[in-house]
Amino acid sequence: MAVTRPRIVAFLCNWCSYAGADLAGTTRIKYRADVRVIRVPCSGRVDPAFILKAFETGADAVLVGGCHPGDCHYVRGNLNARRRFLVLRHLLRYMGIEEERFQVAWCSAAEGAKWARLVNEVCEIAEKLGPLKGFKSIAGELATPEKEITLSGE
Amino acid sequence: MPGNAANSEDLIPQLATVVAVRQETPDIRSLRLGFESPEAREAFAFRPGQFCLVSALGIGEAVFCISSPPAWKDAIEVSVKQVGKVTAAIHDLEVGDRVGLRGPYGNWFPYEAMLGRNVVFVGGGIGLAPLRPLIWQTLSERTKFKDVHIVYGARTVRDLVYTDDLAEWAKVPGVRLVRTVDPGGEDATWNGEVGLVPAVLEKTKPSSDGVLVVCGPPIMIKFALLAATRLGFDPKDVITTLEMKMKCGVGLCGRCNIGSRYVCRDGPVFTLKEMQALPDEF
Amino acid sequence: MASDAEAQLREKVKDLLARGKVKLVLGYGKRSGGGVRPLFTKLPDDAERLVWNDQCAPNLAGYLTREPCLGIMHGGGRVGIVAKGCDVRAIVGLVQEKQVKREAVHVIGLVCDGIAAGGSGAAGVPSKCLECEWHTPPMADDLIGDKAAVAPRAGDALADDKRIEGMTDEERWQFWTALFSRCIKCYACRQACPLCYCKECITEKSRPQWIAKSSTIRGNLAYHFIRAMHLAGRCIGCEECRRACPVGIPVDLLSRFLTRRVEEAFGYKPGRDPAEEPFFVTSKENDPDDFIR
Amino acid sequence: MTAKRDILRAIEAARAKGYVVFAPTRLEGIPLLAEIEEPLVIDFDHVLTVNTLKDILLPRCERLARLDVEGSGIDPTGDRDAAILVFGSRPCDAAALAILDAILLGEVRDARYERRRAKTIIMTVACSTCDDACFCTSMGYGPHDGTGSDVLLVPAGGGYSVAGVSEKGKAFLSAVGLKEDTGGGDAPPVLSRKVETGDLKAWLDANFDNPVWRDVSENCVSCGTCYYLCPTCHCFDITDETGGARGERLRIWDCCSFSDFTKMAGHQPRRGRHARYRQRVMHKFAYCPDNVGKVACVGDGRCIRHCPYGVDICEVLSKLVSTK
Repeated sequence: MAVTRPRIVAFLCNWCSYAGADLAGTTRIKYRADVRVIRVPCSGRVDPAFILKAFETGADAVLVGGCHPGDCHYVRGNLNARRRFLVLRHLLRYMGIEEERFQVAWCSAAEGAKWARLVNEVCEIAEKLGPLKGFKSIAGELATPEKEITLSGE
Repeated sequence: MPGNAANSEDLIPQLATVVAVRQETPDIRSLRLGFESPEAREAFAFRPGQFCLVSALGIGEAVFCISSPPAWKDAIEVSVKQVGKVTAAIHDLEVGDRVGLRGPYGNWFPYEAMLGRNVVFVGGGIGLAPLRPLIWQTLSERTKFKDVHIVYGARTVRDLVYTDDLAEWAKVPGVRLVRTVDPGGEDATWNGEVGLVPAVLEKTKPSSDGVLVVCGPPIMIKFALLAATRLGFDPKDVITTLEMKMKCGVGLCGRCNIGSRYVCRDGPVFTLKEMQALPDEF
Repeated sequence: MASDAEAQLREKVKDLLARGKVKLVLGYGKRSGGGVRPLFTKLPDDAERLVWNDQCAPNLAGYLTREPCLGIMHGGGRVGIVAKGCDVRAIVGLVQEKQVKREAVHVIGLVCDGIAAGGSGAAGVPSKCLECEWHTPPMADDLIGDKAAVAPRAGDALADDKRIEGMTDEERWQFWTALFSRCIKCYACRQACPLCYCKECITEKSRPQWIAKSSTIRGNLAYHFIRAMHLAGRCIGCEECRRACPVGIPVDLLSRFLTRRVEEAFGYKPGRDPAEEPFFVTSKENDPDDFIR
Repeated sequence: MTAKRDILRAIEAARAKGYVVFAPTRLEGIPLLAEIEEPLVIDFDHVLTVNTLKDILLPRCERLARLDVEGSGIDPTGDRDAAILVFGSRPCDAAALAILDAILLGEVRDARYERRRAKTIIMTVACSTCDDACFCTSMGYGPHDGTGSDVLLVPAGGGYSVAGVSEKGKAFLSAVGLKEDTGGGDAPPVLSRKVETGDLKAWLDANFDNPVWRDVSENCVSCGTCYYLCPTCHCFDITDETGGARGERLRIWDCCSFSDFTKMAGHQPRRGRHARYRQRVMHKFAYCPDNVGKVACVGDGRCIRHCPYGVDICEVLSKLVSTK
């Protein structure tokens, strides 16, 4: 069966979520393979331009993983970012992009299982919403061709 | 409207292949660019002083002087200092990669007018690149000139470019080569001068009865021109090649002007006399 | 707006310049062919050329972060500025964000009851003037005008917003792409914005190139999207961007929408108090977090 | 006199012959030159469209080539083949084309501009009104001037007088069945604005470093409005944009008022907005005369009309020449 898989981009804090994703791997927890992880030093490093670029270049959903409040390696990076992310969700909605396509989660280095669950959940959200058409429609010649992945046994 | 094909410009580069890469300094690389066919190289007829535009496809296009002499028939060379987006992408290229190439554009050094005279070449940093083809051409016909004097310097020993060429030039009879590095840029093995290029030029006291060709960073050019004036050179015998931001290379895009002269179209080679008539905006 | 306010203004500016309290006053002068334009008042006698009327739409605060004002302020001098309530909020923003020292500006606040339709290029009555809360500037060294005489304008300042909110996601996307496909990327909105003072704009950055340079819809949307984020919680709604746009795009819609959401969620309003910390450089433990997984 | 309906019929005839037609229309009240499908949407009452013929002949964004980034391919892209009819642009905009021709079709010819120019018919509708920003007469043109047009229509008692100005225009008229019919044109509108620029070139040549440049550029905030709306400004940038392995090389408008226009790595020869504003004035009134023998200004007044901060080129020029 040929299906179009969702494309998820995840920006993960080096000190927590990235290690959490690592833990999920080393403990062999299975989760969807549709996520592309980008490691960042802190969720506070995630500039709205990153999210825009991800959507612009073909992401169907974006997930940011940061430290739980109080755990930030830089004390307040995650909290300052939280304000930004709230506003960004409003902007996405106002522009006509479902805000659910942009997800933020606090996920510690110990929460490998949570990471696996998050990925699966965000994949489901993206599948439910379908491919993000807006940006593809304006990319014109530069639109990334949809890669159809043929899966067997699923 | 009938167009003169030769002068009609559609801004589309041809493809060229990187055939060799040489790391000159920590931030300068020279790329040798080969053509699709011998005919394409033949068609790319240029003279020392002219420039070309090299594209890293998908990143952008930037202007470089052609740093190899026309006599090299197989390929051309450009030397690229990593300073921005396009030059960084060009630095990432490897042998076998392809680039876009457009040119040659601009005017050239007045080689014929230099024949039979004393010649002084003054270069700073990567500013030796446009002089290099001219120096090779001059030395290949060494007997047609009187004294040949080369003053070349860089910030530090590590920043000197074309060190093999410099060694070759020094061996040519009747060539006086003075190398220098900025104060603090010397190392334990350095046997050249220490001092800024314009100062070293003045110290070496070349005969002012000749042609002086200078290229380097903008600030060095300014001081070297002052030095040349103090040494008594006639402004029409002092020649430099200027750099301004360029996009089209052919005088259409409107950004490389100094006064009403376009560096791409009326330059890049100017005499000091011509520059004295231009506003101070370069 | 009474002409005695104009007379008082001239008097005030003349006095400030004559006594050397300020080196320059940014004010409004007559524009050829009607309307007003910024007037750089340097000599006491120039004060006679100042005007104050309901055409005075331009927000002059943007000049504070440019030459010659910057040079004057860096040299320890002071710059005077004629400012309506909305304009003063921009100055407050600049003080909050440490672009301008409070003591380096002399704010001549004017009580304003709204800009006229067609005032200096604005097509209709600026929506900022409908239900304006800032007839009296929140900060001033001198205040000219009669607070009591202000008559609020009737009208729905949020009409556009309600219309957009009422659309489906699909319709909204269509709406914005149609609107921004008109953008010619002249950057008049950015240059006119008193709070777009970055020495190097993200549009000029090339490594990486966050925003496509071209004025294709791709490049335009990226530009307006990022600019809206940069102004969220900072935009004081002066509508200079809308007024400056040569192709009639209401550029302020996005940033004002976001600033209202900031107010709802955090109770923060930009430009009301120079002592307040800017919204995006701080945070609270109990900030809303119900969207976080 | 030729009736308006006959003219609209001629436009229809051109469309039937495959011409793509551009004409003034209104978008939310703003007069814009745009591609039209239907002559009835043409707006005859505006003074001047916000955009210019540049939008058609030197567009704000034009793809030069498709790039295959990974396979290193360059595939030059062409234009639509269709011939173009521009109906209803004003004499000042047509006059600007004569200037652009001199600049872009000189020693080096801009191949793309040349191709588009060759297949475009400019059918100018002369002005019946003007506004206080118009100053074409001061620049040596006029509301009924035919410079740069292929066909000139002059309002005449409710209809139009019709004149083929160029050979191309005459051929077009006979192809679409319009007869030349000159005479009986209404009197041109009288412009209120007058600018004396007698010694301007000499002043500019002698006063590059005059401090007055700082004064006249005070109000300028360095946006690109005046450039982008100017019918003769023509500077451009070349940029690559990519998405994955695909890319395109674009030619886009650029503007001397932007600080990155001349900025190189580590060197900015043109510092300050007064220097950039000076470049704009110099380019139009000194450098273009030096290079192509024409002043690059037609007095269309868009830069005055649309400047958000009231920079007025006429006042600037007067102030310059009166400054010692």
